[in-house]
Amino acid sequence: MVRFVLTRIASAIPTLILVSVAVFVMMRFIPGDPATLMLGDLAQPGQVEAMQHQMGLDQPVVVQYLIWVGNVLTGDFGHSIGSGQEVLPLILDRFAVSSTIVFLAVLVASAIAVPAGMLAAWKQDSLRDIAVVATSTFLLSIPSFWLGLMLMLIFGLYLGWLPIVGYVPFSRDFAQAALYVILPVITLVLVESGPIARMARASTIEVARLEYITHARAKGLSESAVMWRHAFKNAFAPTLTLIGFVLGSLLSSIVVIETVFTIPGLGRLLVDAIYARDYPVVQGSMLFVAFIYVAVNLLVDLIYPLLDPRVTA
Amino acid sequence: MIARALGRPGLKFNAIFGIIVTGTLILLAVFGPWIAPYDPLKLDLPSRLSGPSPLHLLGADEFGRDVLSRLASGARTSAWIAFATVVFALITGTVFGVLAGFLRGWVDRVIMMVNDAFLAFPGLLLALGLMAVIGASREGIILALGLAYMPIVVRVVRASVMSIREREYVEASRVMGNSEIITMARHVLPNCVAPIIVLATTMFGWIILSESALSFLGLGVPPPAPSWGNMLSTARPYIGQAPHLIILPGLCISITLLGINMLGDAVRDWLDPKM
Amino acid sequence: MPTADKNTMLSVRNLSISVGPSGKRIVDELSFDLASGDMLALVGESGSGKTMAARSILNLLPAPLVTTADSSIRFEGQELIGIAPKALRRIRGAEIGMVFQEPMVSLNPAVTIGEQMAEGLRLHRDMSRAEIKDRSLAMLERIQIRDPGKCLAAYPHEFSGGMRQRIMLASVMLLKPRLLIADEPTTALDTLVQRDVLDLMVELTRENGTAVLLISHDLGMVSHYVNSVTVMCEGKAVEQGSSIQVLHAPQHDYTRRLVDALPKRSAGGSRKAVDGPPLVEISNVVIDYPGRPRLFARAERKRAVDGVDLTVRRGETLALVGASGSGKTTLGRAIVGLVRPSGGTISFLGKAIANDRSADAREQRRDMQIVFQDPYSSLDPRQSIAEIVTEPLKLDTELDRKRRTARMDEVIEEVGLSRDLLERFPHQLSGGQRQRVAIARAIVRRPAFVVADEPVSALDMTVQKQILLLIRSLQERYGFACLFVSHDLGAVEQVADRVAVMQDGRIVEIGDRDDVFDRPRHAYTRALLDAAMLIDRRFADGAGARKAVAQ
Amino acid sequence: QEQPKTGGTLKVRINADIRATDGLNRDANTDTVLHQIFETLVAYRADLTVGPALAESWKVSDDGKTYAFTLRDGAAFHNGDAVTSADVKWNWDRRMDAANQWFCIPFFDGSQGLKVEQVTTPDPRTVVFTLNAPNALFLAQLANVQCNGWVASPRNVGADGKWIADSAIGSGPFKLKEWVKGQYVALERFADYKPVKEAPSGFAGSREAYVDEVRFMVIPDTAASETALFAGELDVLPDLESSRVEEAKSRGMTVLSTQGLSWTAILLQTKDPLLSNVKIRQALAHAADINQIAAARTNGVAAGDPSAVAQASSFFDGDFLKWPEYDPVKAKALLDEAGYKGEPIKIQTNTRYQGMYENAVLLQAMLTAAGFNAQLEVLDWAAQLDNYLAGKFQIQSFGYSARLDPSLMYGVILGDKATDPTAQWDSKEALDLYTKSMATTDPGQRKALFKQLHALMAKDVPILGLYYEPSVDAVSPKVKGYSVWPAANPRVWGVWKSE
Ligand SMILES: Nc1ncnc2c1ncn2[C@@H]1O[C@H](COP(=O)(O)OP(=O)(O)OP(=O)(O)O)[C@@H](O)[C@H]1O
Ligand SMILES: Nc1ncnc2c1ncn2[C@@H]1O[C@H](COP(=O)(O)OP(=O)(O)OP(=O)(O)O)[C@@H](O)[C@H]1O
Ligand SMILES: [Mg+2]
Ligand SMILES: [Mg+2]
Ligand code: NI
Repeated sequence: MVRFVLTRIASAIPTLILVSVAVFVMMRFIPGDPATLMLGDLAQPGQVEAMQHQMGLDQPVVVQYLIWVGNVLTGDFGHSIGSGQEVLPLILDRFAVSSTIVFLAVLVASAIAVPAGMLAAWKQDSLRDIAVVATSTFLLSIPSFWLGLMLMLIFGLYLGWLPIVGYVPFSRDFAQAALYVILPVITLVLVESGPIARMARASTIEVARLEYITHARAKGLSESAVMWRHAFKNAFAPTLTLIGFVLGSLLSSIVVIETVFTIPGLGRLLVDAIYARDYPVVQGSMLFVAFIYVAVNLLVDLIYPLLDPRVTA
Repeated sequence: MIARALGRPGLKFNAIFGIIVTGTLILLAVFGPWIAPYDPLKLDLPSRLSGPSPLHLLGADEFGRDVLSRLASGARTSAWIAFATVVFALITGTVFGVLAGFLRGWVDRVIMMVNDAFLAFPGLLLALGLMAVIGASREGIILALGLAYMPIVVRVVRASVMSIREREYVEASRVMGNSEIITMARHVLPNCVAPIIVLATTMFGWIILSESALSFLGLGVPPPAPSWGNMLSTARPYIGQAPHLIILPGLCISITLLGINMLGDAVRDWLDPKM
Repeated sequence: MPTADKNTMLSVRNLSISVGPSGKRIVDELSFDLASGDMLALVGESGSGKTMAARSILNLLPAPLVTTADSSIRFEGQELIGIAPKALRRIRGAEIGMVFQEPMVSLNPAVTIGEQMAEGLRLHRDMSRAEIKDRSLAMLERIQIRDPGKCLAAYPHEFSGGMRQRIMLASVMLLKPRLLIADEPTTALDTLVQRDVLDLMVELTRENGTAVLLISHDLGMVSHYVNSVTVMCEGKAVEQGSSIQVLHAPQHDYTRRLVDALPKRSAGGSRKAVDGPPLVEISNVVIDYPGRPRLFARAERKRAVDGVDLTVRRGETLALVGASGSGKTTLGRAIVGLVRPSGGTISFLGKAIANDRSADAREQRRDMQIVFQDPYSSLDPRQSIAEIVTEPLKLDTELDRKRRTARMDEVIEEVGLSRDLLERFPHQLSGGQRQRVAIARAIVRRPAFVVADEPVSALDMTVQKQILLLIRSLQERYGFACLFVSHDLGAVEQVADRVAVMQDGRIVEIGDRDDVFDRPRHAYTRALLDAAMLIDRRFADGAGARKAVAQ
Repeated sequence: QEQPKTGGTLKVRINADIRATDGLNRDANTDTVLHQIFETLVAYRADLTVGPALAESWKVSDDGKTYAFTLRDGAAFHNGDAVTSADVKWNWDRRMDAANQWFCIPFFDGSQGLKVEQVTTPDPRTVVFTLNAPNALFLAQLANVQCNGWVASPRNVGADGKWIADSAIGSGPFKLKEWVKGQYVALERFADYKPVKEAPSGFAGSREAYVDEVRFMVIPDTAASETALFAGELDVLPDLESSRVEEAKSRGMTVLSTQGLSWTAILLQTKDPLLSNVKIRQALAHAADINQIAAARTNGVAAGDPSAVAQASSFFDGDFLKWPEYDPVKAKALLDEAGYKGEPIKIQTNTRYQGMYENAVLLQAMLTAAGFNAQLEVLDWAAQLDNYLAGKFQIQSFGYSARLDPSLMYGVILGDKATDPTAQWDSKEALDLYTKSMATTDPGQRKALFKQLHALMAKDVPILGLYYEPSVDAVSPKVKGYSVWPAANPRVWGVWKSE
């Protein structure tokens, strides 16, 4: 077990190196730099160069990269060019926000969509099934930001039930925090339930065709016992992979929702940093996102054998 | 599926709906410019933000440009981008997926390492970077989205190649004396086609979504050329004043996706030997 | 038509099963009775509806299949068709136990054996945890599972097919049901284990007065264990009666064909014409499978073949028999180059070929072919039969399209396939036809050597016989050599010139067919043969069978 | 007129978090927030003249070379320390230290003419600046909003000589309460604030505050911030898009607007082979209907203004509107004359600033109508800025930051393109006029100089001025006493909330 985890982490190192190099090169490739942006049309002759020198941007890219990697290895991710904040605490701060929303959303979406998909599959072509299939296909077809805007319009603006912008950490005021995350979480839940329900349904149909399900019935088990005790684990295994994928990709694509609802999350941090050419923040958060992606995959791989003992971790 | 409840016979409901929607999309993409009443870029400042009227059937946008014409022209943009991206991602993804899955060993390891790096790399930054390097253009988006979706294709193809290469008919081909390349081309690839086609239809929908999300963040199709996504994003400030500007492109995206998803379902059922 | 008497437990009347309410009939007006403590066999060709008839008793028909309105299934006086779900669940498992045809897929891969065994007991019998565990352990011991304690905590994939089949049986019999339905319960087992399992079943029947409905294609086994037989053909019961009666004096045409198809030793014994030069020489071959990577320990390699020496001469048939998992398939695959030996040499026509992947070696390998154990999975589902059969010919650049077609036609005819199958795809053929396509593909280039891995195990008697005859006749015509891998001694007896017996990766005995069958030297060979004799020989010898029934 | 009352919290939108509290690392949001906490010696009034702030009065010597400022009576820092002339000098020296990279150093070190030779502190309430020569812009530069040349307590700096992170001890009407990064900056009323006598105007005059707390909310998304305003979660939304005025009004918001100082212009690369031809530039000027663009973009709030002198400026009069009139036919004729054969002309723009984008779209349509082959090239803002700094463009849709004096604006566009690629207008004659306009302190003379400059520009067409971005703010109806001014930075003093 320990060995497995260690080798998996070790095998992720080249991936992380590749990502960091790509980010570094790409950021330096894109026209515009932080010094220019900071001074804008107010720049006096020579000031941009002076600032670039101060930021160390006049050195060769390879040297810049090596310095950065050296610092990262000692745990120093540098300081944001824009705000001067330390990058790592900044990232962790923002990640706490994004992950709260993403995990909450994925949890709720799974809790709703997995049973819905399985119940639908259990009685294929029943009214229940049609309802689930139609709903999930429909949800699958709505752009998340559009849905977010519409929800915001209805519940925030017209009905005035929920706050629209901002975020309160759960650690500060639980009730307030809950109010603020409702809309973004609901948006994500609606958008992500579609694929999860469909996956749960498809894999349950696959499993329901198998002989051991019939065999469980032949033992005299009730339908619900057959479903939960025999079908669930087997059907949930592929769904888990999808949920892991959703989790991993959401952490990098949540920026759209964060934009709509003005949530100070990791996605916004990254995008704003890209626009502001805040190199240390971009590099740090990209590395972090890649790391999280690897970690989520590892987690899925570790849980998988519990569901399907044929697969050893 | 739904049709089964609605009482067959004939084609299933989802297939019919999917074909109609996709057909309309293709027609719009091909004949859009002839159908549209105006040039989608023509300004008409007096009509700015006006709702549906005889002059502008579906209203006009913040520059008084005809929304109907822009939607039609946007269909072409969206469809072309989605199509080109799917083709790009499929071809590159299949090549790498087959190589990795069939040859295994270090080829597999290297491809999968790069692939994982791609997967872990937010597509957004990729899009921004490429756009900055290539210049804001459709080609940039196609490349960016293509590179973002390629790793998924690589994974799916590799997985099915790996399961197929263990089948006995592949071994039979080897015993017959066929070289690895012939075995791959004649026995492995054709049997991966089903999952790839299913993935392609699903991806088509994802890409339309991603393009609109990119445009929403200001990284998509460079204006003034309309795409549904950038129409949505530029219309955002007018959500209260001219709701049709935001509802119409949103509806176009949703209906198209619904059609494509249903078509995808139909294709899946059709390719599934057990149904 | 049988009539129900007082101690009838199961009484099936006019059972008809159709695809959908008005579709084609899979089972047509089937009627039979079964008394407690009795055994009834359903026999018949593949696809005749045996399994579906059995499933309908527990109301477990797969989706589009339904029983027709006038069917009736009475169990201890209670009508089972249209019974309320709750009452049905009380009967399932507790009163009627069922063992399914495919042991590989009948156990839930995600649930431990212990849990799957305990489930029924917990549901139907009022027992404490400890009691349940004790009972399970005792049962596992009886079916000869080594280390039953460990077995309870293990998952199905950790067992071989034969073991899984026994575990299935155990989990059903654990509840001591009044009626046991066993669908081909021994297909994955070698003769030795097969006998043990059936003996156990009989024993339980005696102990508990359980009635058994046995489904099998193996007439030898049926004749040995079962009192009454119903023969099915295309959904209809074509003949019913006591097993002795039916099998020894078949009335119906179809039954007669079935019985005639039983393998018998070809007259004349081993052919002497096979003393040619060695074609394939195997010396001291060792084959290891890399084990699963373990979490803490290093991967345990699994030795499948352990130092085998073997020679196959031109034109002869060497049969390789032995227990399931003894390494037969592995050896065959190694010869054609699909598995790399980790030691020893394999030479073909005097040239060492193992571990050689060069184009040269490929060229040479074209002269030897393999017919896989499972023909279905060895045929590309996307190729038509014509494409499959002509594909090997494409490697011959000298052959143009016309000559290829001519060659194909020839081979198709030789294996007895009709020409209108050529445009079909593998899934549109029956098992026997697929097997013949696989053989056609193997011989289309006229190879010098063919490995035939269990070419008949999946087939019913009539088809089996055709295939065996085909191999024999092709061999006479082309003189190719054949390594015939099988666990079916009857089939071996019919086609082999020489026989090699494998046990745990080693060859324990090798010799002329008659020598091995009549004068076995190794204890394992003797045990194998004894077990087979018990079943097959007694049937061949009518008096023995009658004696067995009388007991 | 309602009586001001104290109390309550005012929520004001900023579209990005502030960068720092030291005034060196700055942007527009940072300026806005910090100017509520800190005070410059002098500050702009709403009419763009310079008025008192931390200094209640000042005296200029007859030779125009020394300025003696008297600090406001009772001025104190938020930590209770009195503000002394020594603090002023300390701040000045710190700012002028090259190591701190204050971007306004060139305004005062002689590199652009003006040089502060000496700062002395004869008594605690008097500070004297000595210049190398009389200069019209000295006070204006001291008041420069973007320079953040305010006076902070020396306690903001630690023993290591570095600004203590997030420290903000100023002398303004509000003190920093809490800065939750990425979310909001909260200020609270400084109870001991003693305002000057002069009535509030712009950043100058009395800064008496009424609300207890001000929260600058970081809301990057425009649509979200409007929604928040309409839903009552926000009180002040500065910089409302002009096109959104109707909508805001219809929802009961108070919309305030005034002429602005940010010049919105189309940059023309006069070194480009095509655009170096003055006929083509003139054709461009004839093809663009700047009044229509201004009307469409600002909803009629601002009129077209092709000159570097803003309508809000006291120097402005009708002469500054003289410009090649809108005449597509003439444009076509000029094009033919110049031998234009439909070579493509790229207009660079970005979607970060909606105004720049919309101007580009409108211009493209007009140019196309006049026979140009104009194409849009939409870039990332940072990339466009890079091109601006390097002079890499044919046409660029651009907007200048607010310059509070016409000389400053001319200073930006004038220059030698060989050494300064950001210069748009490379003309010896114009440069001389510009230099004169700075050395002259008499307003009448300066105005005449500006007129000459503009006449030259109308002939040369080195840049196509469109209009000055008006300041349009929307406030919730509960907010009273709020006003807008040309410099656009919101002020939260003098504001109270009703009910
Ligand atoms: N789900 C189904 N839908 C339609 N037809 C089916 C289905 N399942 C089985 N059949 C058909 O029913 C017939 C009887 O099948 P059944 O499994 O009972 O045969 P069997 O006698 O058990 O054969 P075998 O010896 O091969 O097990 C076959 O022709 C089969 O093709
Ligand atoms: N791919 C594999 N990986 C690991 N072990 C394997 C693999 N294939 C076979 N084995 C093991 O090797 C041994 C020999 O298997 P083989 O398939 O040769 O048996 P067999 O004699 O053909 O049996 P059967 O009669 O059941 O077909 C068995 O113990 C089996 O579990
Ligand atoms: Mg069967
Ligand atoms: Mg085998
Ligand atoms: Ni058999």
